[in-house]
Amino acid sequence: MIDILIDVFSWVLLILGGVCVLIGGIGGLRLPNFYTRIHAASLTDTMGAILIFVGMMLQSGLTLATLKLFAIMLFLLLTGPTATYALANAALLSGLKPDTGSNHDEVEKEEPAE
Amino acid sequence: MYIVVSIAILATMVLALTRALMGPSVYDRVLAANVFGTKTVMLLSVTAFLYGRPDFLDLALAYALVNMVGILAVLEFFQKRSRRKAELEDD
Amino acid sequence: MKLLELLGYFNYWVFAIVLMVGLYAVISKANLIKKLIGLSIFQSAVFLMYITMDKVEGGTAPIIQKGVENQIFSNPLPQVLILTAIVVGVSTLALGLAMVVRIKESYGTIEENEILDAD
Amino acid sequence: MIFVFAIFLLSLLVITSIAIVRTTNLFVAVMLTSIFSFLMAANFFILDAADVALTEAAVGAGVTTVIFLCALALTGEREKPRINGRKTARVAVAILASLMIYATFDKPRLGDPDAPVHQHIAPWYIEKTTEHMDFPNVVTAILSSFRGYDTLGEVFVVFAACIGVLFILGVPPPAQKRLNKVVEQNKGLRHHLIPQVVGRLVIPFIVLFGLYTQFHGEYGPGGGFQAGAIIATGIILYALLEGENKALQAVPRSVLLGMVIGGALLFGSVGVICMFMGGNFLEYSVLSADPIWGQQLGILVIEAGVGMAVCGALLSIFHAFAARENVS
Repeated sequence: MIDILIDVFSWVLLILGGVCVLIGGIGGLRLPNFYTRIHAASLTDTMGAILIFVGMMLQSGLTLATLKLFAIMLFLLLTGPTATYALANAALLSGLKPDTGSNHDEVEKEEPAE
Repeated sequence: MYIVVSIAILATMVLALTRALMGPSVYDRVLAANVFGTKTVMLLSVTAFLYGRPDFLDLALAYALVNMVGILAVLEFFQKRSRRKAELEDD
Repeated sequence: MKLLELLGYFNYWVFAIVLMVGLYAVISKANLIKKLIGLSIFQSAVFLMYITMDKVEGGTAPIIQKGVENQIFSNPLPQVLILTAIVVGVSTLALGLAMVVRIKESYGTIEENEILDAD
Repeated sequence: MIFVFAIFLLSLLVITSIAIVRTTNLFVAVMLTSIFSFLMAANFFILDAADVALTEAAVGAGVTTVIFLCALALTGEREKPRINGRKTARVAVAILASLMIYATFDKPRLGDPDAPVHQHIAPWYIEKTTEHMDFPNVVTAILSSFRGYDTLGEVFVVFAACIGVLFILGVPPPAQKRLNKVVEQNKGLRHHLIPQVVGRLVIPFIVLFGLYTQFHGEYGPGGGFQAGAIIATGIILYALLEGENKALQAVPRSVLLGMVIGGALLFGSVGVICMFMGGNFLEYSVLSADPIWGQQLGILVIEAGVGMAVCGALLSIFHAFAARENVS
C-alpha cells in the first residue's frame, strides 16, 4: 500500500516539476524586457529542479542513485541562482536600466550593452 | 511517466533556444544559455532513469558543477570590456 | 521506404548538414575566429557520425553490469576514438586561437581579406 | 521512443549551427557554441555514449567557452560582413550536401545490429575485457590497455599543443600596445561577493568530483581525460572569481608544466617498465604476478598520467591567454 502512495506522490511531483519548467520556458519567451525574463526563467528553474529531483528520489528509494540525485539538486540550487544573480548584476552595472513601470508609454530603448 | 517530464524539458529547451536566437540584448542570450544548461542537467538525469541505468547520474552531476563556469566567464568578459571602454575614454 | 526506415537515416542527414554548415563558415567567412568556430562545428559533426554508427538497437552503454546476463551492448570502439578526439580538438583549437591573437597584434586585424592586402 | 528524442535534439543541433554561422556578433556565436556543446552532450548520451558525453560536458561547457572568450577579449568582437563570394560558396556547399545525403542511403540504418561496424572487433573487446581486466567499463579498458599506444599518442598531441600555445603567447606583445599605467591587480569579478562566496563553496567539490571521475574510470563513465578537464574547470572557476594572480599563486606555472610533462612521462615510463619486466611496450599484465591485477594497476597509473597531462595543459593554456590580457 505504502509504495503505491509513494509512486503516486512521485508522479505528481514529477508532473508538477515538468509543468513548472514549461511555465519558465514560456515566461522566458513572452515577457517584455530582460529583467522580467530573468525573473521568470530563474525562479521556475530552481523550483522545477526541486520538484523533479525530489520526485525521482522518491522513485529510486534508498540507493546510491538517491544520493547522487540529492547532490545534483544541491549543486543546482547552489549554482543556478548565483549565476542568475551575477547575470542580473552585470546587466545592471552595464547600464541596462530596469523598466520601473513609470515610463510605460516610452518605447523600450535599445540596450546600450548590445 | 518519465517521458512526459522529458518532453516538457525538451519543449523548454526549444523555448530557451528561440530566446537565445531572438534575444535583443546580449544578456538575454546569456540567460538562455544558463536556462539551457540547467535543462540539460535535468534531461540527462531523467534520461538516465528512463534507460534504467541510474549509475549514469555522474554526467548530470558533472554538468551541474561545470555549468556555472561558462556563465561567470561571460560576465568576467563583459566586466573587462566595460573597464577597457572606461579606460579608453579617460585616456 | 516507409517512414520508420527513413528515420533511421536522419542522423546521417543531420551529420551531412552540420558538416556543410561548418564548411560554409570556413569558406565564406572572412573573420578568422568565425572560421575557427566553423571548424569546431565541422569537427563536432564528424564526432556525431562516429557515435551514430556505434548505436545498436536495444543496446545499452558498454559498461557491463554485474547481475544482468547476455546484454546487448553498443559498440565501444567509436566511443574510444571520439573520447580522445574531443580533448585533442580543444587543444588544437586553443593553438589556433593563440595564432589568431598574434595575427591580430601584428596585423591589427583578423579579417582575412585585410590581412592579404597588408601582405 | 529514442527516435523522438534523437530527432528533436538533432534538429535543434542543426538550427543552432546555422544560427552560429549567421550571427555577425562573435560573442553571440560563442554563447551559441556553448549551447551547441550542451546539445552534443545530450545527443551523445541518448546514443549510448556515456563516456563521450561526460568528456563533451567537462570540456565543452567550461574550457571551450573560457578559451574562446579570452581570445575574443584580445581581438575584436565585431565581424565585418563579407559581400563577394557568398553565392559560389553557397552553391558549392549545397551541391556537396546533396551528394552526401544521397550517399547516406546505402549506409546501415541507425541501430542496425548486423551492420558491418558491429561484426569486426567489438564483440571480441567486450568478451576480452571481463577476461583480461575484469572491470565493467569496456571503453576505459580499450582506451588505456587495448589501444594504449594510441592514447599515448593523444597525450603527446595535447602536450605539443600546450607547448605550442606557450611558445606563441610567450612572446611579449609589441611595445606600443603595452598600457603604460601599472596593471591594477586583476581582482576577478570584483564586486560580485555572492559568486565568490558560492564559488569558494563549490570549487572543492568540483575538484573532488574530478578526482572521483579519475579513479572511478573503471566502474562507470570516467577516466583521465574527463577528470583532467573537470579539475581544470574548477581551477579556472577559482581564477575567474578570485583573479588570475591568486590562481597562479595556488597552482604556480612551474607546477602546471611539471604536471604536463610528468603526466606524459608517467604514461611512457609505465610502458618502458613493462618492457623491463619482460612484456612488450604497454603490456601491463607483466606488472605483477596476477595478470588481471597487473592490468588494473597499469590502467590506474596511466589514467592518473593522462589526467595530470590534460589538466596541466588546459590550465597553462588558460593562464597563457589570461596573462596576455593583463598586458595588452
